[in-house]
Amino acid sequence: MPADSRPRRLFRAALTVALASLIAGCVQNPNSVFHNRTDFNRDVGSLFSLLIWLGTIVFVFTEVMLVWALIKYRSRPGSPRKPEQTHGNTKLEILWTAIPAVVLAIIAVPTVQTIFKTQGAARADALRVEVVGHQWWWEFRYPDYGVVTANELYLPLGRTVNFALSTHDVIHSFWIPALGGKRDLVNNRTNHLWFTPDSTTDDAFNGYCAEFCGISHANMRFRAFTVTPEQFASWVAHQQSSAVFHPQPATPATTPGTAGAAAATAPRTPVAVAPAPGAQPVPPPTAPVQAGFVSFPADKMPNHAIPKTPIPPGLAVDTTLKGDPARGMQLVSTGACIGCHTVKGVPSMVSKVGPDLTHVGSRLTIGGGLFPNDTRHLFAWIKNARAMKPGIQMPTMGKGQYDPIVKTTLTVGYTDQQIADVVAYLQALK
Amino acid sequence: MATTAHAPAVTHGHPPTTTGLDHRKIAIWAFIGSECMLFTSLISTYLVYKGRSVSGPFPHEVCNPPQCATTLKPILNIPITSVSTFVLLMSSLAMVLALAAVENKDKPGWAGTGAWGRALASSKLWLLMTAILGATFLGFQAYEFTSFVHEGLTIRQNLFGSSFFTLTGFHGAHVTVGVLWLLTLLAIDMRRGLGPKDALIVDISALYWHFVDVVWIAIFTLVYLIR
Amino acid sequence: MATAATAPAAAQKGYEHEGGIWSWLTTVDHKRIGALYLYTALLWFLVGGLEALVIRIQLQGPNGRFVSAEMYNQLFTMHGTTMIFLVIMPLSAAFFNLLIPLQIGARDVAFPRLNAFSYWVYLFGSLFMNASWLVGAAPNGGWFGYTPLTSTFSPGLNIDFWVLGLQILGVSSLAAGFNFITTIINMRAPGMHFMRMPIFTWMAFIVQFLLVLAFPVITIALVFLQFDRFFGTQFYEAAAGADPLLWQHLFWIFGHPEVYILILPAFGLVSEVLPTFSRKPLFGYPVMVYSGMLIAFLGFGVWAHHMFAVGMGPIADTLFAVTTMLIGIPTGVKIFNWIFTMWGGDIRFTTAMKFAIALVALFTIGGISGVMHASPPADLQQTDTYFIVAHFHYVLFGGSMMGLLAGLYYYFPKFTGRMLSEKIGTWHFWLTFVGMNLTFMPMHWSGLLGMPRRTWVYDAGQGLETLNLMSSLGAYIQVLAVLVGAYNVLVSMRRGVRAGNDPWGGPTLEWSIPSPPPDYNFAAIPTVTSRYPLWEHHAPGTSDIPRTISDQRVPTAKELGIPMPNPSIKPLFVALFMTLMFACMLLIHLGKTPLAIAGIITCATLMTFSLYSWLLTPLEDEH
Amino acid sequence: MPHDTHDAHGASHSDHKAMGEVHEHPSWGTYKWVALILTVITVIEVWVYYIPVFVASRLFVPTLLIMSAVKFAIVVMFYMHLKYDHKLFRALFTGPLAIAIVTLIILMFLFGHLSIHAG
Ligand code: HEA
Ligand code: HEA
Ligand code: CUA
Ligand SMILES: [Cu+2]
Repeated sequence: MPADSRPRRLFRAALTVALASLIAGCVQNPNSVFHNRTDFNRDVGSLFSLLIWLGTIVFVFTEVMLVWALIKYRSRPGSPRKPEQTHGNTKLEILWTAIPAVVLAIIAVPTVQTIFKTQGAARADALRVEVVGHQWWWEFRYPDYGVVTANELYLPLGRTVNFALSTHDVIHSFWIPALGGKRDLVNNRTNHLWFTPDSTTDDAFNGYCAEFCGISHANMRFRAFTVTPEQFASWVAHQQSSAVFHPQPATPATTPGTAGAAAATAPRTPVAVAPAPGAQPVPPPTAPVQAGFVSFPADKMPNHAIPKTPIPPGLAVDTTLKGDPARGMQLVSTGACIGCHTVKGVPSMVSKVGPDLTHVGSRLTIGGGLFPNDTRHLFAWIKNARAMKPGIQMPTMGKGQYDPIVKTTLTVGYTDQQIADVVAYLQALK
Repeated sequence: MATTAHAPAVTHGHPPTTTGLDHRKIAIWAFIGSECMLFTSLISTYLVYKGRSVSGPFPHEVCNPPQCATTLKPILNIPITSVSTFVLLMSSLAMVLALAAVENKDKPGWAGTGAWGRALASSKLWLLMTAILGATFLGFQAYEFTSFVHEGLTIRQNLFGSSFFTLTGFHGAHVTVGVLWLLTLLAIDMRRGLGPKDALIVDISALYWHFVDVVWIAIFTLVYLIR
Repeated sequence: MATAATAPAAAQKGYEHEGGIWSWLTTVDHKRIGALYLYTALLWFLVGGLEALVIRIQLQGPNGRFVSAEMYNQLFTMHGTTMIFLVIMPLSAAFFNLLIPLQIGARDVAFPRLNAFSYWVYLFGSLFMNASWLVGAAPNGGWFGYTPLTSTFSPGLNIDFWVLGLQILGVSSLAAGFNFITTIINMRAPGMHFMRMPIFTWMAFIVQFLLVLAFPVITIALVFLQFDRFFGTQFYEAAAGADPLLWQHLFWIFGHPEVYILILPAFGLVSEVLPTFSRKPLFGYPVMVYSGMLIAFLGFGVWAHHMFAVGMGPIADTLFAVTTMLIGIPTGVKIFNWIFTMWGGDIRFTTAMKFAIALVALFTIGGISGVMHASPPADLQQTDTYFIVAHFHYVLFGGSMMGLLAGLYYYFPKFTGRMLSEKIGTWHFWLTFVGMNLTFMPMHWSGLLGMPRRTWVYDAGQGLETLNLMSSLGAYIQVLAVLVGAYNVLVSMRRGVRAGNDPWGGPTLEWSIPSPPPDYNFAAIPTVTSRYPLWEHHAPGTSDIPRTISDQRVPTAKELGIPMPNPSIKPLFVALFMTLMFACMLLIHLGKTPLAIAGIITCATLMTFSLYSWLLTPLEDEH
Repeated sequence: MPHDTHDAHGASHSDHKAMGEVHEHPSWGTYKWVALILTVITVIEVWVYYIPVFVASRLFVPTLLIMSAVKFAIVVMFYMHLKYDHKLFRALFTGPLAIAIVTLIILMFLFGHLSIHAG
């Protein structure tokens, strides 16, 4: 039956080509594991290409032999009804025990070398970052600087970063495909992972939770930003400062979208990806204390780093409302928010249950990297976070909203205007 | 076909087993092999968690305030457990004697004719003895468990409590099944008498019983004696 | 020389099983139990496949909203659990049941009633597990249920169903394991020493040891989890100092042998199919046997390769990497021996043969990606991504499933007395083959391009759209394939061509007796003098036995004076009460502890009672 | 033990030669010695437990393990008459036991209760 072999042959050929072009093709991809931007990924990458090449050779060899046998020895009219009854061949069998053994040895040696290299101690001068996993967001602490932030990681270019990974609740796994990883965050253990972003420019990378950790496991993402050491220093200084908003008369804000160098220094309004018609970003009422680099410039965010999760249908967002940050601050610092969040400088806001909000306005994403940090999404988030991200602790706040966890419709809660106030305040927390 | 030609006779009755052994005996040994893995998992867990409990009581260590609310003594009672270990070992002796008595039922006087000889030849006596010793062991275990609970060690108390009670509880459950099994055999013995043709079923229960005993030998050392 | 002695060879027409539901409920006949396993497992395959289908619909495009996140988690958990515990294992069990006694020339298994018990436990356990859908609380912790997510952090009934369900199913596998070990050791026909045993029986034999040694470990791990959930023990309670890696180690000490439990029966089936349709004996039989043993043995020493990301340290990583790679060697030997079985043969591409060849081709792919995972630094970039999903579907679908489908086409005539249609079978094969590859091949890329597994959604613009669309299209093709296959089974069961004793010209004893075999299998127990007794009489792959059906009746056991075990309902009752006993535990979490205790005690009493009544009833009448 | 089911086809069972024989079980004489040894070892075990110097020494754990292994072995060999029984049973028991022990030891290493010290 020749019909049997042709598709198989085509299939095989396609596979070979595909496999061979794997590395080349994959590097184009934003989250590919084949990016050579850290020492870690270079080590893994060279091991990986060895694996892929040897794997491809073994694959092609085996399948060619198989298909060859199928074609050559297919039953044809006149072929013997009783072919020669061979029972085995010791020499051949030794051969195909030995060859795979050799192939495996070729794999094993660099494997072991790389194990010991990548798991050795990190350089003493490495930047220490403590990663704490929470259902379903990331807490990042820079113990050397006293900085605590969430879901956005800033890494200085060229400096080794040594992560100390631990978890607050269940097991998570820390993974930035294009930079390195992954390592699990395991209870009662502190795991380590280090790499040096030495071959990249300032850029934004997607990070994921890679161990199933409950209902919103898929929604536990983060961003890593590689920035110059100077920018990093500036960012750290800014993060160390207390909340920058104090209820004072509003000062005129810079217009959003200031491009170029200005964007890096001036306060910045995050760019909404697809703003609702008529959406007006609320101008930040105060200027940040820290001049200079305070966050990765939004307009340099590559497309793949901008989250595109849709807002659930039926969650109405009114971005035309103009919020008053002072009123917002009142609401936040006396309302339910104090149960979970910290805002440095606001005495009532010291809880560590949720992400630290001190500089939330300077972040580019919210909700565990799930949504862009713009008015529309922030509004929706405050109104009904549980509808936007299943299973989370952050309660539904909007009056009349349906809370999918408690399974009731709220009769009390924030009005749209109040939500706009809260949003204005949060956005002011640059 | 060659053989259809001279139409072989139908094989009547049960064909002999390949090895000449009884199915049940092979099955019980396979079962015992499997039980090795079961108890290994339990023992491993106990050992893995040794020294990891964050609060007392502890097996061998004294715990003083402030680690513990009050001073806690080491909780394992070695003298008592040594006695119960001895009891279980002796039950194994009784068990082999029960099997010997059943196997030799058809040879009156095989063990001698004196009172001791007659006693040795009584399968009922040794089955009962084994069951009683097993039950005694269980009694000791019940005592141990209750006194631990009084001293504040429950299965919920700490990792030691959880892994200790589960391990020894599983062993105790095996002893319980063994005692029921022995009593069943005893009942059969009373009703119709066990003879050499029943040696196999007694042998099987004996293998189970001894296995439960060797598990305890391991537990006694690994849990009670080694600190 | 084989004594393939039966009543006149082609006489099966008059032979009918006694019918009626009751006869099925009480059956202790290994062939009927095998058929029950087969059909039940095929039904669960539809369910597990349906779950996969919904997964694929959800993932067809970015940010899908076809199902909710919670539903998605239940779906993949139940899909994995169903496919492994309710489909592949019982399908293998179906073949163990049907084939082991026939291949070794026995009249039944060693413990026929225990065999029935195994099936009933499986059936009730699978129903229990899936009853969770009805109360809207299907398990949602992934098929390996890592703690503490499944202990402290999952308050609902979901994980309870999973824990208890797996406990129940474990009993079934263990009971079957002891039964088949005994059967194979002790019921081989005269002359069939171990090195003459058919290769499927060999692989089945090895698998039984894996079962009885691996299942106790997960049983204990589950007991801990069950105690934590129901009685407040602390085994997995991080706050009490517990180490969640304990669960992972115990699970994978079971879990890796488990994957060989899933593949070796398929290897065995393929090793039967390839020789018949190549008209050549299996190449290197002894090496095939030893490699099977070696795979199984090494399989106990590689478990932590599922845990390279947990931070075990370089020494442990090295140890487990090396042992894992070693397994590639005996497996490779198998692959090459299969190819050389065909080499120089006279290959007939029947449907069974096509599926068997597909196993050789596709398992190799999965095996090679397995070796890639075995390198820990590289695995850090692979683990918990779709690259792993690709690996295990290639070995599980491309390996186990393909092998079992080969076995289905090859042995269906033996089960039912009728042939599956080759024409529909060809469609079934090609749709499966194309659909399968289209589904799982792109997953290699989605994984390496950064798609974590077990994610309800992926975002747009990550370069994953096309790949996922391909996977989903592949799944839709597989739906067609499954429908075609199901149609084939349903139609052929009634209207298929009647099979003679030996429709394919097979070499081993099972082909010497009528299809379906009479309840006593062999009128005279054959004496075996070689590995391929039937091929001493006819050229390999041909059959001397006419396919025509004579009207001659196959005599009954009674007429022949062969003692047969009595049917018994007791195994079913014991299984039922045992399942109910476990089910009663759920009441504890519904706040009805006294009721639960009462229920458990009642069921335990009834179970013990039924068990005694079973054990004290002789298997057969006095004769 | 009755072995009325002797292999009728012994000739063809080359790998089962000498199987299925009736094995002499040990007798009361052996049993009582075994019991005595078990008791004595148990007494020694408990005794050394109460010698603080010994407990503190590096020999304590190995000694206890060896004593326990000896007890284990003689119960299995004599009371479970594995020494006298079919070699099949030996395989059925020692194989799983070996896997179990190796698994336990690996677990001890993995959880840091045992470690390899260079030199
Ligand atoms: C049928 C089941 C089955 C089988 C047979 C295998 C076989 C193998 N598996 Fe797989 N595996 C699974 C089912 C299976 N696996 C499942 C279900 C998971 C995921 C569990 C989960 O996380 O949900 C998994 C996960 C898994 C992992 C963990 C990955 C991770 O989570 O990070 C690893 C790591 O080493 C691995 C390795 C292997 C290896 C080396 C083999 C080897 O046995 C393969 C050997 C075969 C070959 C190598 C091919 C043939 C050989 C030749 C042609 C010779 C020449 C070859 C060479 C020289 C390389 N598997
Ligand atoms: C042998 C085992 C086996 C088999 C055969 C399959 C078969 C399939 N599997 Fe897999 N799968 C697993 C074992 C298996 N799987 C395991 C162990 C996991 C891991 C789970 C976990 O992470 O915990 C997994 C996970 C898994 C995932 C990853 C989910 C995730 O990580 O988020 C996906 C995604 O596409 C997937 C898809 C499929 C598909 C499309 C098929 C197809 O081949 C299915 C084809 C079948 C059909 C399409 C059925 C057709 C149905 C009908 C015709 C219905 C008609 C019936 C009625 C009306 C009753 N599976
Ligand atoms: Cu956190 Cu998945
Ligand atoms: Cu594995």
